[in-house]
Amino acid sequence: MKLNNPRALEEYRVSLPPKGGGAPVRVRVCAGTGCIASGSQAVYDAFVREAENHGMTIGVDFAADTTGCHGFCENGPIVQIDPANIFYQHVTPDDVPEIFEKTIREGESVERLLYRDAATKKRCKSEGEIPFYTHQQRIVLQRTGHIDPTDINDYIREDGYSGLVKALSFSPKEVVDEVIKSGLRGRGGGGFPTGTKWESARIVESEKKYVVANGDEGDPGAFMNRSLMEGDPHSIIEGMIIGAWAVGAGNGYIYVRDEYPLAVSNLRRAIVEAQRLGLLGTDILGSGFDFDIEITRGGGAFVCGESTALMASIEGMAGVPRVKYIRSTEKGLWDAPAVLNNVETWSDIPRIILNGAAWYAGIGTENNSGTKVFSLVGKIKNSGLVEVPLGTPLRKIIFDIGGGVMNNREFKAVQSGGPSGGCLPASKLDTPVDFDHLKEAGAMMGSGGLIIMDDHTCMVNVAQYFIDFLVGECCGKCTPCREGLHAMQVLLHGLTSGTARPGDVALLREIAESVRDTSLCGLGQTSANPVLSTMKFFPEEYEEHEKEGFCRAGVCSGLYAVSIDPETCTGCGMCARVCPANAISGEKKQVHVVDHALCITCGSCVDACRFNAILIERGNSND
Amino acid sequence: MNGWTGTVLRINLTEGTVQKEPLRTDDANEYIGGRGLGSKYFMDEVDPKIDALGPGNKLIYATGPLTGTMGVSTGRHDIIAKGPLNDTLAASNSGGYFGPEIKYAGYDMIIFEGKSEKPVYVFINNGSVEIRDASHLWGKNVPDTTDILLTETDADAKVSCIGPAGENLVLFAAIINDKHRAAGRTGIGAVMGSKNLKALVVRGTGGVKIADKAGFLKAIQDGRAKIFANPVTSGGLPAFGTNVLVNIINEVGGLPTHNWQESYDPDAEKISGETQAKENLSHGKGCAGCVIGCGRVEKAHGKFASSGEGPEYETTWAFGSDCGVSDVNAVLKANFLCNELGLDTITMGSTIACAMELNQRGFIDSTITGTDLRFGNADAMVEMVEATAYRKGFGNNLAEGSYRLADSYGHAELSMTVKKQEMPAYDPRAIQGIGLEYATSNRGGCHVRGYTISPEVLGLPMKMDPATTEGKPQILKVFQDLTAALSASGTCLFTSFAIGGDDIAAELTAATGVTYTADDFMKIGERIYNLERLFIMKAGYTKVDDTLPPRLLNDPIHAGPSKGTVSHLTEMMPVYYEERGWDEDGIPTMEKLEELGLSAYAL
Amino acid sequence: MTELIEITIDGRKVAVEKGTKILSAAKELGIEIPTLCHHEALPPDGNCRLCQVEVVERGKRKLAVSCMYPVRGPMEVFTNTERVMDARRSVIRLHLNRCPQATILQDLAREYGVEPLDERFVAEHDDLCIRCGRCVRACAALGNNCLGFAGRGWDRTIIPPFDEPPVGCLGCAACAEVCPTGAIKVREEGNIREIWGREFRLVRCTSCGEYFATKEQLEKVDSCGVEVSEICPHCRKRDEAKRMKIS
Amino acid sequence: MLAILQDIQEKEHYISVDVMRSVACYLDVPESRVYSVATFYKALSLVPLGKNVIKMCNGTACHIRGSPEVMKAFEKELGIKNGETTEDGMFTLQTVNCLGACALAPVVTVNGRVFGKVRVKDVPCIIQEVREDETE
Amino acid sequence: MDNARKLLMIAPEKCISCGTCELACSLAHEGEFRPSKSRITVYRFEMGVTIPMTCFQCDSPACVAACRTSALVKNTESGVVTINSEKCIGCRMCEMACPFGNIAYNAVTKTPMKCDLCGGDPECAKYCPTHAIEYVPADAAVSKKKYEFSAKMAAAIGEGNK
Repeated sequence: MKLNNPRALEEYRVSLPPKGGGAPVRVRVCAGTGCIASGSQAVYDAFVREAENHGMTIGVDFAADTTGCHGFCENGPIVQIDPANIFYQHVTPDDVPEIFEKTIREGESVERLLYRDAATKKRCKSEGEIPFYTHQQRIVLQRTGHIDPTDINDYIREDGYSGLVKALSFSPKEVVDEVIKSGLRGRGGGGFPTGTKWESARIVESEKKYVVANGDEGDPGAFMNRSLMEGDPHSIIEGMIIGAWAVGAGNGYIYVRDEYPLAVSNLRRAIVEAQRLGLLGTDILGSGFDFDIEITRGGGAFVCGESTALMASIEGMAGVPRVKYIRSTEKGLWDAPAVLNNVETWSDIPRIILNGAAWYAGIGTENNSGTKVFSLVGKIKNSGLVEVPLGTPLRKIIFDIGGGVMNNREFKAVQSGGPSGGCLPASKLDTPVDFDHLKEAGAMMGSGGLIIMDDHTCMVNVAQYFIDFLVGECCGKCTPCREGLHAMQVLLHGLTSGTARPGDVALLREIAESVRDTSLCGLGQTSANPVLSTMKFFPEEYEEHEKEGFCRAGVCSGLYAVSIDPETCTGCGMCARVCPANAISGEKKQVHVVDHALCITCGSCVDACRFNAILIERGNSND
Repeated sequence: MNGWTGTVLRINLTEGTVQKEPLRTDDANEYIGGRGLGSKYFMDEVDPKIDALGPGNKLIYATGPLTGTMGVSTGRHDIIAKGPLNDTLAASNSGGYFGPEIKYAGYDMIIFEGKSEKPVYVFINNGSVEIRDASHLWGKNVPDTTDILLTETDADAKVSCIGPAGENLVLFAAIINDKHRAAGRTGIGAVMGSKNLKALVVRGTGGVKIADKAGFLKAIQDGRAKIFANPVTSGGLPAFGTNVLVNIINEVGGLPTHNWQESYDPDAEKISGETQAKENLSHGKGCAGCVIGCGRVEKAHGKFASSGEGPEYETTWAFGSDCGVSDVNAVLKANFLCNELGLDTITMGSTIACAMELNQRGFIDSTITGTDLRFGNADAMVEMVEATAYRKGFGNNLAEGSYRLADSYGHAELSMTVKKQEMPAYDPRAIQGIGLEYATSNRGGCHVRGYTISPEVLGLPMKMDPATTEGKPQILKVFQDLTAALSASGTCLFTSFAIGGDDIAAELTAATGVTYTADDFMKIGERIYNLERLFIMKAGYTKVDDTLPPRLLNDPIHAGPSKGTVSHLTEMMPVYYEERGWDEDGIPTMEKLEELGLSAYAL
Repeated sequence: MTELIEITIDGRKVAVEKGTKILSAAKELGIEIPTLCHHEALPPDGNCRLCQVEVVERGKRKLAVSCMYPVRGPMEVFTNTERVMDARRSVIRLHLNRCPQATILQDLAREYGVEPLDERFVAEHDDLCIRCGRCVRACAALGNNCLGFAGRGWDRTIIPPFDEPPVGCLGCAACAEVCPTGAIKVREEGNIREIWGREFRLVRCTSCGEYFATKEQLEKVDSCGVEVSEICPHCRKRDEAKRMKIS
Repeated sequence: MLAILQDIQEKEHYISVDVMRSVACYLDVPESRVYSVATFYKALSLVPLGKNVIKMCNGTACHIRGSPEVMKAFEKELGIKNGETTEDGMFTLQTVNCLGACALAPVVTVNGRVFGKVRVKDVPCIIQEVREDETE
Repeated sequence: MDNARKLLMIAPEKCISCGTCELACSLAHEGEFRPSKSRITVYRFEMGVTIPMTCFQCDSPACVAACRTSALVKNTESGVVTINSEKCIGCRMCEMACPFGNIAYNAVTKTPMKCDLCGGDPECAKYCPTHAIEYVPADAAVSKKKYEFSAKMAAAIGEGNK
């Protein structure tokens, strides 16, 4: 069936049966990658089986859906029951009969499956009560977790493609102006005004133009794009159609990271469905406008997140960046103008058009309008996806939404912006999270990864981790990045292994600065950020590594000694159990001791101790 | 380095070793190169009393800093050795394209030492030097040898080799390069033969750098302008070659005829340059970088049909007037044969002429010579050339040169030689200055050590009366010194008709970056001349040998324009010695030697 | 007529066509900017990072690689500020880590007063390849595409496909000719030329007998619509002279 | 081109030289370009991979939560290093940069199946599980 | 503008084979006297026949056809086949292509060497002592001579290839 005009779409929307076929009970099982990993498929199957056991007719008396990611992955599998609006976490198939008995039959909640707020110790019945959600403002993630991403009708029911209808009633110039007015800035990290980018592509005369969605979420520790592509693929597609209309593009590409197979399959399905309804293809909704989208899978190369590398990859070449003195909006894909935006940016578009630029500009702060999705991970209690208006302070995200540092350790730093970003210390916790303030503070927005580090995180080791990562991911085209990262790697490994020479830290800084100043692409230029930002905020740790061979975080093997604080040790025996070298001994409930002759300074005990009783001291335990 | 390449190649044929050594720059500054520097090296390394055909003699190919440049006709090289004909220090000068090739290969000089056990040739391909077997070439004449070598080495290489004459140690064998250009005099071809060295093949693709490009171009443009404005260098020589002199010298009554019994040849016109230009000339030719083009490519017709390059005026005279031959084709044929077989044409012609006079006077006859050596017998003359090279029959006697030939029959006075080397085609009875040149030339009978013909006959740079002795010792010294320095630079003697020491000094200065004034230049010439003088005196010559055959001193010319004159050598000699700063025994004074920096070589 | 734009480089004015790269514009003024990866015959790549200059455009001052930065409007360029020199120095030093033996880098290091880093940073002491890809681009310019980059990052190398002797190679050695560091080895002995692990039998001049070209080279010339002979250029010239002599 | 190679990789578990040659021929692009692409992307392997590909996530979250220790355990258990394949061709061990399941860090995937919050002690179990699946 | 065109006319009969042209050429182009790197080569044959050989600046040059990087260009105005050595990648295709062997590749300077008419004032003609090489306007007579010569050459080549 093809929808030949906007009215046909509206008629189609109205004609759709209600969600779940109007069944009185609806179960939504999260089928995001996280929850699937935690076994959500089995939970879903159990529900269906159990419903049949209870003699319910699926689709009439009972409906079960799989949805996209709820963003609260750490606590998966997550199940929501409607209309009772109950939110269960850590659900296993074994819990399903009980849920049927108590919740579905009797409308009561199963207490132990409810989220318990660590601060108030209160059980939260619904999503709305969980602090993790209450402090968020979900616009981009509004549908994920609620709709079935494999069903276009779910999307259309929730105003899907209305933005497109409205956009097609505007002239391209008007669409661009609307986006400019909204103040939307690129969600991929650069923060370039989206409307301005569109405008520069729109005014170029060219037979061919392209729009491209960057779904090559390469930053380790970030997965908001994955959730979006898996959970709400149509919003991206709709945004791209609107963008294509605005700039005059006939073809679109969604470049999806190779590691996200579910995102690929959901997007693929979404494209087919959109084509089926005539929302993609020729003469979209009778407007005379032709546009179609293809998916390109990445090949496992971080650098392809860089716009020119990504385009090279789409063109079928190695993903090597080009010098960008001529913008992609003039000469991008196959030398034709191309508008490349992050999938999240595209996803914002339909709502901006539908609700108006003013509405969007009203969210967030001046020059940083709208919301942004972050993936909050690391040593944090509530890992997951967080969407907040720009300008929200870091502290609020980490402590109010994220619940603070895991195991009640001391907060040390938050790494934002992926490998290109930087680490901010506790003193910067009140920084409002937006493009400009993060940059000013010495980090960057990046695609939105926030990695929380506690006091047992060695900042030199973190820098080394990122540099190791970047050495492996550097494309190797330009000299500073290729040779400089390698030199930095040599120096960092020296620091973390205690073989540094005097002056190495200064040399590291010098090389890092030159890599920053002279590299070819954005990735190369920012590749030194992990080093430079940790050096800026934690200079003492570098000093100690170079001069004293000491790692205060107890991470760098051989650069510290451990002992157990008799005051705080509870004698729980956790440390002794995890010690691979059997270097810790002690009676239950008695203070434990470390045998320095046996200790290999692996740090297992440090991580394991929940009472902060393991003390990190200078000197090598092997001495 | 500029001008010079800075490298000297030393090849020991006894040991089969090759050595590259840096050029001694101090010596190079004071002796320039070519004849000067080569002689300096030779003097330092070789005992003047050495046997010229023994392994102790050395053979030095020497170029000048201007060789291979665009200097005014500077394509020349010298070959220095002790000459077997008369034990003088020979610096035999040759043109063609060989000298520049040595430079392009990267060397200023190539010194051959010792003696190879078997016939060999040396192939220098830029930096690489190979001593190769030459048994397949032994016995071959110059063109065949050259062609074979070009095939087996490099088509673009240049070849300098000996013919059968050199192999057979004919005492006046020449070394021939580029098939037609001879380093002829004093018999250095025999030295090469004595070393079992058949040929030197050189391929050079390098370049010669100069210090001051603009200055150099200015200097050569000035020099070239003078050459183009001069009637000899821009008229006579290009049109008729040196044969332009046949008629001119005959007109002054100075063209020795019938072994110098006469000094006027009534048949001279038949062999003159004008005749050759009409009958025989195919093409004019120049050596490398030449702006004059006196070289002749000619054809002989009739029964002497043959072709090749030359003859020069002296050759035309030696095989023509001196032998009483007026068939130009025979003259050409004899000349071509000399080039092919590797013989010095002046000595060859003169020796045959001497034999003819011996025959005329009945001291020898056909039973000895095996042919009718009558003056004017062109066939016999041509036959004798070939016989000499192979030392066949009477040719074996001729191969020793006219002095030993005449002496062997008790009539040394019939050998028209000075210091055992045959005098060329200018009669000192008619042209006084050239007699002094013959008598004092450091390599015996020779015109090219101080070509006084230029002022005495051609009026260049100023006209002097050939019949008088006045001013001749003085002008001779200037010419001798100028010629020595000029050869040392790599410049052709013929440029001196038009340009002088100042011109060449300017070229040298711009090329090398070492400042040479005209005075410096002449002083260098004088230094070279005195060095050579010391060599021959150490080799055994004394003032007694600074003389002319008695015929020239005593017998007045019978007929022709100079009828009745004799050479007034004895008048000029003391003046000359004094002019030179030599004592009355013709020995350079210590004062002079010190002035020239030669005191170390004092007798 | 293409549009001319006047820009200032090191205080001197020059008018260049729109789109001209800064490197070329500077050359017009006789200002030499060092570069390793740039070659006039090949598309610029901007990878060696040596040709950096400072550009002031629309009030913004930034470092830019001059081989790729197009002149599109009025701008001021500085080729020898301290910042530029620092950038060049650091780039030279990093290059030197990879190829301590490359004379061109040693010369640059001397010129710019760069001390190489210590031995910890050098991977292979005799590596001469700076990964500039001039060879790759040269081979592509010839239409052969026998060379390419393989791998990435620190391990990026330039090799023929599959690390096998390249099939389409002409043996012309243009790759070696354009290589700034002499990293590409060509061995020629007798009738064999070896490059990239492939041996070429050389064609023998039918006149002088010298080996002068590969069969593939001659075929390539032939494919340009030019008739070729198996006479070496040297002999061809001599033969031509001979013919002139006859005619 | 990348898509074609990825499909082949999925089917044959590696990209052979012959395959690269045919791809170049099929697409009419130089072999050097195919080779360049094939060696650039980590998703493609030029050597045959094991039947079971174990991918250890080394994203930041996983790294911070101990993935290096888990990796060491895998290496010890299988007797191979990162990037290698066991002699029997059963297992290939790789690290990947973030599987995007950071909340479950450290994460391991085996043939695409995700294992979250993996601890060192879980490693033998995971391998055992795969072996059992294999024998079924 | 054909009137502006000038070309080198070589008269072998006037040539004395001194090679001054080679010297002048190499000095101008290489800064030293080096006949092996001259753009004009003097071939000396028996009987004094000497042919100075240099680029004919062909109307449809094979070298230009073979050049893949436009380092060699036929200048439509002057008629000169010029080299931009900076654009040369050293493939030596031009050298192989020229039917007359008039281009040689200089591996040291990494430049093909061919006659460029010294930018309009050829040194060889300037210094030739006998005017065997002259730089003359390409008027009708000269063109005719050149045309005849080319025709002869073509015929000779045709024969050579048989």
